[in-house]
Amino acid sequence: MRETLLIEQSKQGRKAYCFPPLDLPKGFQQALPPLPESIRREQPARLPEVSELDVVRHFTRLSTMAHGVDNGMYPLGSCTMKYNPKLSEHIAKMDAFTKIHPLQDVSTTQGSLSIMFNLLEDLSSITGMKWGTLQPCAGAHGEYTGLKMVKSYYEKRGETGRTKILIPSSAHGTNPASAMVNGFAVVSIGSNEKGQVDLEDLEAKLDDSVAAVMMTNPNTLGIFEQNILLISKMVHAHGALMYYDGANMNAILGMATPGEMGFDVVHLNLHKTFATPHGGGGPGSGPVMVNNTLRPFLPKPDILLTDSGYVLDWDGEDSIGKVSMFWGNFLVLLRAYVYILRMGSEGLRSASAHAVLNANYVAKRLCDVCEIPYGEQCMHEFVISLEEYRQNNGVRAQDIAKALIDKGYHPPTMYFPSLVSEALMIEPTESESLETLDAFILAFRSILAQAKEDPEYVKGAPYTTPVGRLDEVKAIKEPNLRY
Amino acid sequence: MRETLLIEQSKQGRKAYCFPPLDLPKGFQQALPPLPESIRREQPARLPEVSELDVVRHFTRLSTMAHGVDNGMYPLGSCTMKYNPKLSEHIAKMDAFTKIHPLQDVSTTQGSLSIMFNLLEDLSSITGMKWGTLQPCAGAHGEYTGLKMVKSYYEKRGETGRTKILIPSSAHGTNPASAMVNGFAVVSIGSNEKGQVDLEDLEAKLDDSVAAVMMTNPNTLGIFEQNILLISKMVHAHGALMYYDGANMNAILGMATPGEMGFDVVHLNLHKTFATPHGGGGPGSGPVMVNNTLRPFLPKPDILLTDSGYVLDWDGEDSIGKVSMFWGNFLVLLRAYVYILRMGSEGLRSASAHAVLNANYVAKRLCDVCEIPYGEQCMHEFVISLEEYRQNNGVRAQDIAKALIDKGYHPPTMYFPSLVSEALMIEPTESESLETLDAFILAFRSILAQAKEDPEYVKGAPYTTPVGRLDEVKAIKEPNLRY
Amino acid sequence: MIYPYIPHTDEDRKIMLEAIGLSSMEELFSGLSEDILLSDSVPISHGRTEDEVQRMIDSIAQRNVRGIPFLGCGCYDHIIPSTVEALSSLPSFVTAYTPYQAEMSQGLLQAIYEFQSMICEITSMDVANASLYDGANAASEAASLMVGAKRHASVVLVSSTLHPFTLQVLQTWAKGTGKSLRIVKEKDGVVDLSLLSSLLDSTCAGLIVQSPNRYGLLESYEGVAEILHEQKALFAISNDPLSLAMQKSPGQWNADIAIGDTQSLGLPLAFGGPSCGFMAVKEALLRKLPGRLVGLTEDGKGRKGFTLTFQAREQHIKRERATSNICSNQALAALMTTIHLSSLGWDGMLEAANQSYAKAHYLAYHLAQLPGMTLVWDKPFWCEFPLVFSDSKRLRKFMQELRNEGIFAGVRLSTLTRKVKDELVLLVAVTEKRSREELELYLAAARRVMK
Amino acid sequence: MIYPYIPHTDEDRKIMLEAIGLSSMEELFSGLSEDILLSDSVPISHGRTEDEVQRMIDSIAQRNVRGIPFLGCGCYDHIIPSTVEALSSLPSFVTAYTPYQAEMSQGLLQAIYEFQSMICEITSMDVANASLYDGANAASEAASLMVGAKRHASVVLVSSTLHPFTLQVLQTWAKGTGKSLRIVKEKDGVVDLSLLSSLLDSTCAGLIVQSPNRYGLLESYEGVAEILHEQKALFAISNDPLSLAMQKSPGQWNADIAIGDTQSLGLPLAFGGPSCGFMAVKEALLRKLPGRLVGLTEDGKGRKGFTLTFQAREQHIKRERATSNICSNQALAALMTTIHLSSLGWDGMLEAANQSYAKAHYLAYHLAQLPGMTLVWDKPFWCEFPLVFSDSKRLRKFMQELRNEGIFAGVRLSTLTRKVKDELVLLVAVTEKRSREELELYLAAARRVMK
Repeated sequence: MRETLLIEQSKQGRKAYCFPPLDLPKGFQQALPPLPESIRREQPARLPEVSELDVVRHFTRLSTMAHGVDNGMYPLGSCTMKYNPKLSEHIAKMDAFTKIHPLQDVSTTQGSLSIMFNLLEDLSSITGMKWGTLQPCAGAHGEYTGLKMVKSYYEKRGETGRTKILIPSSAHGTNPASAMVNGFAVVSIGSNEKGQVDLEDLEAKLDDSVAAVMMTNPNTLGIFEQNILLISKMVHAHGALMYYDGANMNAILGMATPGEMGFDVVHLNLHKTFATPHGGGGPGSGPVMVNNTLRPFLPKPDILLTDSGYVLDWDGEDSIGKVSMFWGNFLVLLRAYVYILRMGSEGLRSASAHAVLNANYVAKRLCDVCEIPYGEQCMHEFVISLEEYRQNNGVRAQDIAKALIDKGYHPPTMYFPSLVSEALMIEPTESESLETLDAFILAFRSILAQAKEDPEYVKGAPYTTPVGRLDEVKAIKEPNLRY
Repeated sequence: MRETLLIEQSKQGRKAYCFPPLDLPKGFQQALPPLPESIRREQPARLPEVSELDVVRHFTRLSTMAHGVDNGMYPLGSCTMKYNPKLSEHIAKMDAFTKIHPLQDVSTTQGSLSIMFNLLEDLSSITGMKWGTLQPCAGAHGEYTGLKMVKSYYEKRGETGRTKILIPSSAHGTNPASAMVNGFAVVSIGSNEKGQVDLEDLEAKLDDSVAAVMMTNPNTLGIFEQNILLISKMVHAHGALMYYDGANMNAILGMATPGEMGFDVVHLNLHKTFATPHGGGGPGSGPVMVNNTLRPFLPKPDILLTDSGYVLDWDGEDSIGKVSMFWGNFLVLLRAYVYILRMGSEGLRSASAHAVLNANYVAKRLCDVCEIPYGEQCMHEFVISLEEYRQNNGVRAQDIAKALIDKGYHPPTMYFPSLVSEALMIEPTESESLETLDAFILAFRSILAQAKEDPEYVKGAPYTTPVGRLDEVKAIKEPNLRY
Repeated sequence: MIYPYIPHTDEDRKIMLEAIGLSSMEELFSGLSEDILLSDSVPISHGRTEDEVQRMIDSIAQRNVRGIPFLGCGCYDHIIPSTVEALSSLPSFVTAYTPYQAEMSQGLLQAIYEFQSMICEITSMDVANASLYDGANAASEAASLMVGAKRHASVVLVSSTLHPFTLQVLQTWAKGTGKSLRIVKEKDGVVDLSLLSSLLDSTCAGLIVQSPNRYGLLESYEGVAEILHEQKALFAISNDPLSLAMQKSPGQWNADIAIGDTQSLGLPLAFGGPSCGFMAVKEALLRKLPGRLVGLTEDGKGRKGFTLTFQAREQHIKRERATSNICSNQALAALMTTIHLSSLGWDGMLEAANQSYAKAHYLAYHLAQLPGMTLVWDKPFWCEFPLVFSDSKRLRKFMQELRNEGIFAGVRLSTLTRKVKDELVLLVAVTEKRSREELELYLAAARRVMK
Repeated sequence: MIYPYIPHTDEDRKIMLEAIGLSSMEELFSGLSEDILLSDSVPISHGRTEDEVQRMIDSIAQRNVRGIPFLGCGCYDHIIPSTVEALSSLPSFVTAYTPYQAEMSQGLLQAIYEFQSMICEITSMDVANASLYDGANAASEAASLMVGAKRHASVVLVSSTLHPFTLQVLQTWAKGTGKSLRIVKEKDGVVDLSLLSSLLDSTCAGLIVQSPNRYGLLESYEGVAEILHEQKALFAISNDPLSLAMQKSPGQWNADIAIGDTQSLGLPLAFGGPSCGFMAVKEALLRKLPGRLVGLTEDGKGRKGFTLTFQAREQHIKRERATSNICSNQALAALMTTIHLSSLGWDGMLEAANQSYAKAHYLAYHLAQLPGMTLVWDKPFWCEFPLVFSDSKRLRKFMQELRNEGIFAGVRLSTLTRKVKDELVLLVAVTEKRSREELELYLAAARRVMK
């Protein structure tokens, strides 16, 4: 099955949509001058001219060439592809939320403001932090915001020499990139044999040029940093701050908080941990939570509860200012709020417990056929190395991943973190049942077996998709990025 | 791809849904007696015990093994598979309509009643009839209702000898069946060489034992009965009534009305002509429209507009009574009303004109490769005969139909009407564009060509579906109708 | 000339007309004589854009007023999981026709097979069809089945406690066909089966009863099947299927036919429609079952697959020899019920039924304490009960006062029967969806009025 | 212990723990020391059922009040075809991640490719990315791009007529990074480009302007690109993309970077988010473009297919050497815009823009006749215009009176800038969605207050 571009289906004069006729007085319409020629556009843009049914069929067919959590297991490590509740989708379509303008008088938006206010309170409890902002639109945007606050904090203190961010080498790419866009230099910290932060290396690199240490805990190997309290103490002792990347928060909900671990600033990914849909890449939401120290630097406006209801507070001279156009991705916040209401305190804790249970179960069931470099005991995800398959059979991690597609599974995250060679990072999430996990394990093992018996077959996968593996070099050498 | 039964995925204790805990006073709960043992059920029913995600994936996957108008062209003759507007679906989900109880005081249901009242008025205009009912839930249900009124009409007049319904041999099976369930005898009328009612045969069979003549016009060959006025005159002259089966109403909207043709009672199929979705077999809606003669016999209650708004009128001693539980399939009526509002008078006329244009175009483009027994000039649909392919190549109409599946088209109606051998009945509807028709024609012609060159291949179709042709004999001999 | 949902451009029309050999759109209708062709457009309004229609509908919608419904009588406000709307809206389900082409409709067919199975499980019967229009039509189809199943039988016994509308639909069914209904009267609010033997004769094809009945009361059918079967008459029981989580099922009463409406299993109120009738029968009646049936079979390669089966029973094959004229059914509503039951499971179904029972009894118990209204019959009920008021002025005031609190207090039986004697009877339905607060709001208002 | 969305039964847990070699769920967290493990549950409420949540949300929703919005300032109430919500809700789109696995994501990738193409067409640029967070962040990404594209440049020129929030986001962007903004002041409500040459020096990476600007006024950029390019500085224009149906596009002004937000193309108001930032650039800047890019290529059999491409630019590969940290974008919102534009076509887009223009001018023309408020600047505008009131008491009364008619009259500029001098400026936005009746209602109320 293939679907042509809609523009290729275009036919002059065909229409999928009509507007009501303009019903202003004739005289006015005739008298109304056009835009001055100097600023007037004359050339049309090439957009499809098709029927409504063409539009419907086009996107319906495209949807059949996509795979989401609703279609099958999606064990994409570090992305937490859990089930996105239908209730949240229903609520996010309510007119009372979709048809509210962000600049209406706050007396008319108390509903939306109360959801934001209460969501922030819940996220505070969950992270063990005191304050926060919902403005950032994604995880990386949260990092940007959090580090910007760190920057402002030191500027305010006059400690302008704090120009470095220490980041474990296994960190997500957004961490160093976010540090960079905020004008920090990035210094990498090594890992020890347990896959955790190398304390000696950390100690060696900690000095008064360090602004913050940015960590994910559990880290990207799915391993909990057991020395975290010690690390926080070391970092704070050097006057630096602790930044928590919430990408892996789904491992510890209700079990532990970044606040108790000593972190000063935390970003969350509502589209991971709080079950809002990923939408094919977004919109997400990346709230940032902080303790008292950083509160003055939070973006504007803050939401306050006053005697006359919720208000937007624009005061706060130390605020870093706005980080997005309005108040954040409200409809994503709404979905996350619905999820938290559903789960409640015990439900969130249970979600993490079962996410960890699932990961450990799969790891255990795979550990005899592939290497798990840092041991199979993990938190909510784990990383395997297929190096032996590469060396013995010429089959790479990518080949195994592609073969999973033919079995109906979305592949795990490939080649990350880079300290594991031929890595696949598997995160089942708590949404998957024992039966689904067993079926996945069976499929995975059968592919590994086939990789030994018939490596060429595996290297040619996938076979069941509309296209096979694509020529990525050609995509760059002969770029075709638009019709 | 195959999906196991959900019951096979069941696991004791797994839950997709929870209710709020019962919060009545403890004392009351303890004192509340259970149902008497003599009427109490003890044995559970075997229902799936699965997670919410299991439910979501199960039905999402099942939907990928189904084909609707949104997926591709659906030229299923006599079923009018036109585009179902997304606007109608949106409106049919509004709480203001879905959360209204049928027995609320009419002062609180003026919105729904006004939609029904206005829809009836529009349908009156469209059919050229004066009065009507929206209670019937489907076309056959409309036939049942209309013929019941015919029966009551004659009983009221004391003409109890009118026990026959004359029906052309090409009629839909529901026509004779509906006559039968109302206690009528069915007499078949022959067709002439033009595929129209044989007037001599009709005249021969008309006498005072005939209650009504039931016709579809255009008839099931897609041919307009040109003698309709004469037929009406003949029938009325014998004191019998004219019944119009609205299955093919999509051919003549705004061009002609059953009323002007002399019909006394008309049923419509909102799910065909008025673009409400077929839903995999229903719910439909089959309003019945009548002239003054039959008005007293309409089902109860009627909707009247009074000075105090819309009311349900239960008077009318000659009424046949109720034909469905409440007022009809309201959400289907609502969708049809939205469609009529969108189209307006000219739009409906245009729909029919283009439905006829499309059918004639496809017929013209196919007539050199297959026989169109009654000539290629047709109304909104036409019937081809593949008899020559059966005789020359051993390929049957069903084989051609199945081969179309592999090309992404839903097959036309097969083996109907029975007076055409190896019949396929093709109804493109106005929704399809020239390009889609051309692609369909190309596919159809290529299959016919292949039927000559490689008949075995065509006889083995389809090849791209989850299952091939199924053993229907086994389905009956070893019935497996439930888990 | 651009109309919605029609893709043709001027150019297209030209090309197509040329291909056909015509020079104008009008010529397409040359088969229609001038005295048939309309000279003028039909008198309905001009077309409107989406935005205009949505605005118009929004304004009409405001004329529907919602309240907290304690209304039942065949249509109940139960909790529906969010999965039901979300999944039943998938376009391949919504925009498909009846799955005549099995190979490209396996998903739809499987969903129907699962529906059939669940109905069988709930009713304890052997085989169920793919749905009928609604509960009332299921009753008339049952009557047809009975009459068709027994030679020379033309009488169907029906309980006077059937839902009034079901009874009306049955009366319509019998009208003019030579078939007739014979009413089995009630006693103390339930069908009086002691009359059965005397009413039953060789002309009787069978009996149709209902529980919960028109008053919401539960009936017992001990020994009824035996009496009927002795006379070769069939026994049909109509139930609210959700009540079958608590009360004995048709199969357990040894009935031959189980009927009802699945509205209480996942369908919104929707002003009464679409709902979804069902029918399940004993295996012996399989070939007499009306409507569509899906079966499991195999393809040439031995792969399991679903298909419509036993189609020879149906009108499109059997025509005037068919025993039912049903063609379209309520497939999408049946799908909603299937999703609903898949989500609830038996535990959920039982919970919904139990909570409805408890809450209805809580309300009934407290209302029964008030002067001016009584629960006349000491019979078991499930989620709906009849309150008899001492005078109609009081009843009217009661309903109005509760209305002022945003509560729809119940349905007057006379609304259904149009009979003066039923004007003092208020039927109050309470589902698991009614919160404690709503119950207390009802009681508080009731106490104010009835003190 | 049953929690929503967790499928595990007691039995499952037992089997799984056994397999792992643990005896309790607690042991799964044995890696967390006691001083980290929470002793108590976190202080948020207990879980609620679907019905309870829906009720709670329904009641919260009532605290949002809707009116007829004449509000704009970056978020507009345009007509959206029904196809947009229906198709963007298809579950395979909604519940997918970024299409890293091209073979199983062709549909998603193709939709993004179509989005990129449409943005290029509308802006007359060469290449567009798969979306950014919003219009304001598109501006800061443009600033980053500029600074990254020119050695030793750290200053970005920005028009004082940028949307106040965009300016604030840019100020945040510059904060603490050694980069800075240099404001190009306005004159008569539009950017004063006569100042450009004097402000431009070798430290300047480029200029960002906006049209329609913060007042709704349209700006002219004749000759600006040439001045900038001479200094190797880049030129970025931010537009409401719908306005580009009428006014010259960034490509036509010879800009290097086109930015903006597609909210006006198919996205609901939604309290301001999600919307969807976009960026398109000249081909030369392709490798400096932030965000994701989809390209068309072939598989081993020569079949065309779509894939994410030029990923080497992105943070997950380039890490601290990346020029942007963006990872998640607004893909589903971009899909909505793609469906919207597919439905409207160019004619529809032009019609929406033209009608907005006409209706805004109709309202402006009649309001300008009234005492106490003026349209200060005689500059072309599109669908939004600034009314300056003579005193703030009058303005407040004006807004309140219109509110009483159900009308949200406009946005006070001071709401955005928090500046006293802007308190008398009311920004009024009129889209094609505002009916004639609504316009007359506005005018009638305005006449009553301002007479």
